[in-house]
Amino acid sequence: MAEARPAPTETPTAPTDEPPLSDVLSAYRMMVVARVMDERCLTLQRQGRIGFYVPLQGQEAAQVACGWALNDEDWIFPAYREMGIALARGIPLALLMNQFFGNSGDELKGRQMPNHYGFRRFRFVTASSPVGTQISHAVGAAMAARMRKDPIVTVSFFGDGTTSSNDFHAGLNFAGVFQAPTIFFCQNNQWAISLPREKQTRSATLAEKALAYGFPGVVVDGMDFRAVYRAVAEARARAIAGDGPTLIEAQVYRLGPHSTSDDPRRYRSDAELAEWKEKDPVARLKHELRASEALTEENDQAIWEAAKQEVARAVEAAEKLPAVDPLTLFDDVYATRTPALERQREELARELAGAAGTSP
Amino acid sequence: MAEARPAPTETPTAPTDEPPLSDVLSAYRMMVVARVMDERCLTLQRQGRIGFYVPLQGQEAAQVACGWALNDEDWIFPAYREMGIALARGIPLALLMNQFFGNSGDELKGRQMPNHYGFRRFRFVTASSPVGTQISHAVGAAMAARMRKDPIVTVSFFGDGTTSSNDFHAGLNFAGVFQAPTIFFCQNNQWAISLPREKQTRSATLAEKALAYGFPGVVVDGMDFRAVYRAVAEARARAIAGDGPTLIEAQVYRLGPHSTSDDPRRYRSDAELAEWKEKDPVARLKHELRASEALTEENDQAIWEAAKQEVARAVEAAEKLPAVDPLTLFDDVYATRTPALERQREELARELAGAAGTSP
Amino acid sequence: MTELTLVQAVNRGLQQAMHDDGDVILLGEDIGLNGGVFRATDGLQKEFGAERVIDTPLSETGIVGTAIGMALYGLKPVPEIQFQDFIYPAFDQIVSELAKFRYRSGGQYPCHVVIRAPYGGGVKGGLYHSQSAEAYFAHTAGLKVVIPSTPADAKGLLLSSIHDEDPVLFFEPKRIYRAVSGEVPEGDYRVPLGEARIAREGSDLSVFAYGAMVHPALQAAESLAESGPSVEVVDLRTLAPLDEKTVLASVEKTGRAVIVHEAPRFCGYGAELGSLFAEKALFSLKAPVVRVTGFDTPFPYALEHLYLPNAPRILHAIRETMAAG
Amino acid sequence: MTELTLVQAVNRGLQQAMHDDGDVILLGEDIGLNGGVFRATDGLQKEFGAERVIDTPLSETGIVGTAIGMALYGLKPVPEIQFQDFIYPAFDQIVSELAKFRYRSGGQYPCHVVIRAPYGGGVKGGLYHSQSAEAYFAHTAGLKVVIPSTPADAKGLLLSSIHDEDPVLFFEPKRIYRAVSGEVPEGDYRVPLGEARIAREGSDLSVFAYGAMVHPALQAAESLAESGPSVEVVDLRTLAPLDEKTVLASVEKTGRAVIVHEAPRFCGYGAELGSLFAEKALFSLKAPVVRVTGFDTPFPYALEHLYLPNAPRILHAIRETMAAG
Ligand SMILES: Cc1ncc(C[n+]2csc(CCOP(=O)(O)OP(=O)(O)O)c2C)c(N)n1
Ligand SMILES: Cc1ncc(C[n+]2csc(CCOP(=O)(O)OP(=O)(O)O)c2C)c(N)n1
Ligand SMILES: [Mg+2]
Ligand SMILES: [Mg+2]
Repeated sequence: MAEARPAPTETPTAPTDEPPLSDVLSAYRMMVVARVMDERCLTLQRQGRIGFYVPLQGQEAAQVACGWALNDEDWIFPAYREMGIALARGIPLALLMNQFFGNSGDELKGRQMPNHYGFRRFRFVTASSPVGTQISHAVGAAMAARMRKDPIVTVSFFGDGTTSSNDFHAGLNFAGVFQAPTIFFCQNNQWAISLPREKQTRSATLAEKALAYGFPGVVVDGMDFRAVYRAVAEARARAIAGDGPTLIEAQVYRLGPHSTSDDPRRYRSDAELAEWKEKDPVARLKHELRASEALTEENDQAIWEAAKQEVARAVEAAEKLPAVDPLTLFDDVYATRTPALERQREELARELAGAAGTSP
Repeated sequence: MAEARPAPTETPTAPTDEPPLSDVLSAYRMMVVARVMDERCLTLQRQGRIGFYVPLQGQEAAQVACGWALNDEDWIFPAYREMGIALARGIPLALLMNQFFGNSGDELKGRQMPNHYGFRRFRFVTASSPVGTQISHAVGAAMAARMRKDPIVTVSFFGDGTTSSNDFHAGLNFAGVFQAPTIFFCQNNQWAISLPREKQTRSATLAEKALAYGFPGVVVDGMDFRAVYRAVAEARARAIAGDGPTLIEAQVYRLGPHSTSDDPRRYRSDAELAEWKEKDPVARLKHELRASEALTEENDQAIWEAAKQEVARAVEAAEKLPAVDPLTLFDDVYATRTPALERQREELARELAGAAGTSP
Repeated sequence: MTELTLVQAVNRGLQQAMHDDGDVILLGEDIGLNGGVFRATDGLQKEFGAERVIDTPLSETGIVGTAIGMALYGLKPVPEIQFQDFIYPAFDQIVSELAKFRYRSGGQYPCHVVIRAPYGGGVKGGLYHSQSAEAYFAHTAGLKVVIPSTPADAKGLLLSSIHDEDPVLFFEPKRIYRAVSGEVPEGDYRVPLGEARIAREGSDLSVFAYGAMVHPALQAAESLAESGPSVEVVDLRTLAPLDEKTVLASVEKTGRAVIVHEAPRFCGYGAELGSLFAEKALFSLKAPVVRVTGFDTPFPYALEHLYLPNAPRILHAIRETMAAG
Repeated sequence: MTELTLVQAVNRGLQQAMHDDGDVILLGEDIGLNGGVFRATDGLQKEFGAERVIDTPLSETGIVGTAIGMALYGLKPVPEIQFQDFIYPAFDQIVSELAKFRYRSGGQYPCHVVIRAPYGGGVKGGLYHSQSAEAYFAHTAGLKVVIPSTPADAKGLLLSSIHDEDPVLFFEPKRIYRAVSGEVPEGDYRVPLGEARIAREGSDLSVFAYGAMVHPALQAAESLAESGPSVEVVDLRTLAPLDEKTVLASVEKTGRAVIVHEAPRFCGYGAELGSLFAEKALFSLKAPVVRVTGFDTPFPYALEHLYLPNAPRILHAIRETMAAG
């Protein structure tokens, strides 16, 4: 009879990589774009120009660093709060903005709420809303990639709350058993809507949940760009070497509301928010770059200005695009429309042509 | 950044209780009854007299000891392989046998396959087949009991394979968060049908999965009656004291087939079986009782003889009972039959009375 | 009587039940301090404490599983699923356990849980905040399925559900949570389960609807009040067990049926009604039955307004049906 | 041609697909060394290796979730669910993810997974080894649902499913896994999806059935061959998308319909057929539609023989329908 206890936290092994300084500067630029996008989209939603929005403020460093440490061929399985990753993959702002507007330029054909995008050519899988489901997808894709001998990893993104989901359990267990080349990137932003981290689960850290599945779990300061980069690079190297999966818990904070439908003042204190605002990852990286003299105050202002203009252009372009074609409603349910869908489509076409139609 | 690792297994704290010797002798008697029942039921199934059977050989000590360490007011949430617990709760053989036959004496009204029984007055909840679902029920019942200030615990029973289920994850997580007075009693019998334990999950032990939920997990030799008794008594004391749940992994072995539908020779070796047969928990307890002179060879023979007679009587009685009343088919879907069920019932009644009926 | 919105009526129903019966407890995601994402449980944790209004971890499996355990022990849990679209992780617990506990135990273990969930479209929620999943549950023997369309019914049916002995899936039309308001009786007001409501009497054609769809059905019927045929609107209220008597009486009277729901048509709840008419009212039918429903696609986002049935479509179906015989 | 049982035909279908296409992989509980609890995958791990015939941990969520991931990457996974009754832990993955991936991504991510599961009663399996859950999936836009009734169709429909582009739920009538055998073509034999089969021609009445129920339907029809009405038996084979054309043509020809399935009646698959007739063939109907189905209860154990539709009940329904008009 033996009682298992978590081991005391350990200092990590030496980093496998350090990002070059020029890279860090580009990453900083990207974090600024994410921040500007975020502010702008919150405004667009308030103005009723887009229907909904999920901000990522506080999580920019974690996401961009993670994206930075990955290879373009790696597959991303995001949740709905992953604009930092999207930008790090090189997904153009225009594509994101069109998705937010659900217009005719939206590659998802206006099928989903804002933030639930995905772009196959960027190996960025289309997100859904039910939390956690992407986790086991990433495991399956990793197993498939290994079967095909593709030297890539898959990465799933999810929050602290999502560690309670069925797919967290199933996905991590399968990954352990099959030693899938995958990384579980958990952004612990301390809240799942109104539920604080400590009421989500009683484990001391989320990372230690990996023990239950027989592979390493690491905690990393998610406000620290370089620390996240190292953790991801190391996990990626392990996976590629055939040494299996890693769970990374990036400790961050959701500085904004859960979404534009949420009012965080109902459940958390201003003091807590203020405390975490001190750790703003964008400000922190700026400070580091300034300290190392890689960035001047003028450069920084130029970076912000450029970001604002880029975002403004994307909004303007998106607003000019026409609405999505109504008859696309019936596409992509199946590879080809069934006879019933053809009929329903004709019915709608008739209705739109003037005559009111019965549905199906 | 810190990597969490399982702590080395520890020697347990001192036992809170030791069962008195007379108790151990009664427990031994019960284990013999379970063994005899098991053999007899396997035969009944081969002869086509009952439809199906799930044997428990190899798990008798773990179950009876667990039952022994509990209070009669505690609630049991069994899986389908728990006859040892059923006997330890004082459930009469006749009730079990009637359930196996699905006859008019079956308190479940012939609704379920053999082994999926339950008896409210024994606080032994009716089992289902989908694995794991009982785990979160036990957690909810424990929370309810605490609300009512009833000084009891609930215990869920499940196998090694079931640690992969959704409800294992949800149930243990809720129990940790709400500090539910419950015990998770996992009988690791090394196999989930044809899947060996090491392919079920990559964690070193199943017990250490408790860490992921912030409460203790203990490994115990499930072939050792006294060790199991101590582990359960300790877990029960913790729960009653308000110190929350415990996961107990009792390491046992499934000496028989998974069920009467299974042929274990397809997936495991005779050598492995032979090795574990050496550790037969019934033989082991007999040996201990003989060594301590609590049992003589004649007493032992009398115990086996009595068990055989008791089982034979139960079979005989069950076979004499008439079949279950066909019209009970429509009861207990709801508290009262709906109009549609009334109609369907009348239809069946007419059909049984001679005229063929259409169903619904 | 007080004038309340539908979501307020739900809130008052819960409050009443908790006040009258200490065994009633609520559990779910964000229902405590936050009062639920739609505020259906607003103020209840403050009033009844965190032991009876429980914020749970993010697991519908766990929410329903623990609720079942509580019910087995004798409490009356009323779990909330934040959106009906997120009920699927609990599907096994609902279909395998909740629905079958009483039956499989030979009546020893009733299992009375009332699962509340907002359902349906009209809030620009896209695929995962708009679904109408009632047919899955209506097809599951052992469950009752209830959907109110007015504030008074929301309170009255909810209280009846909580005081029922069987498991109830109580689906709330989120689209009209605030868009519809009306007089709601005070106190322990109950509307019996299993009884449809004639929302509007008529003699030429019957429209069958439930939840949010009752309102466009009424609109369509009203728009014909002067000139057109006389349209009856039947609000089903309890989908399972169905009030066959009221439904059949209506179609036998009018001889024409239009069925409305938001869910996709194929194998949707409307199929049961149409089939019932073909079985038990065939010779009363003067015209083919018509279903006005969501399309056989997942629920869209940008084109939601084209997906959902509305008064013009119902009107069109009424006219077609009148013309057909 | 070889004489095979239905389960052997499934096995040969899988073998053929794996042989012809290296992207086809199997995963599930006990499917490897053990060959599946019904031996549907017998010998396949030996032939194709443990990387392509994968024994998984006990989690249907994980089985379907990882299969979806594999499909997104480009493989053609064919997961097995040991009994259809255990598909519910995967319900969220099936309904929220598998069914909607192509749609929600605007066509970027097709997600082609074929989920195999034995379904139905007749094996004394009680509540949890006997269910017929087809209606849940048929109601879910984005999924195809296929159920064979003969060994040749089992192989031919399975191969078509595996080479289709959409997700398919392939349900196998376990009751006739061994009870039915027949000639099965060798090689890459395919039976197209979406086409019902006239299992027996007739002119007075149409019986609609699928899976194991096709056989008692045929028996009932045959028993009337000499004296009684001429009965057509339509084997649906693909439940979704339904072959409306064949089904409507049959009922328009005969004017009478009896629908048979094992699942409970209420909101079962038969409801869609009955409703379809009330909508699109009303004026052809000479008699009320009758459904011969399981009762509206959970599936029983000791009384299973009374629960399941059988030839005498179908015969009775045929006679009643003939008498009614
Ligand atoms: C299965 C499911 N249940 C409930 C929800 C509603 N919901 C959306 S986000 C969320 C909280 C998620 O928290 P976390 O995983 O920490 O991610 P975060 O939003 O903090 O990034 C909840 C409960 C959902 N999307 N899916
Ligand atoms: C959800 C679900 N999936 C599959 C099955 C089929 N099945 C029955 S028992 C079993 C193995 C269970 O193994 P374990 O938990 O170790 O318990 P044991 O049978 O060894 O006591 C499986 C896969 C099931 N009952 N439920
Ligand atoms: Mg969070
Ligand atoms: Mg086991």
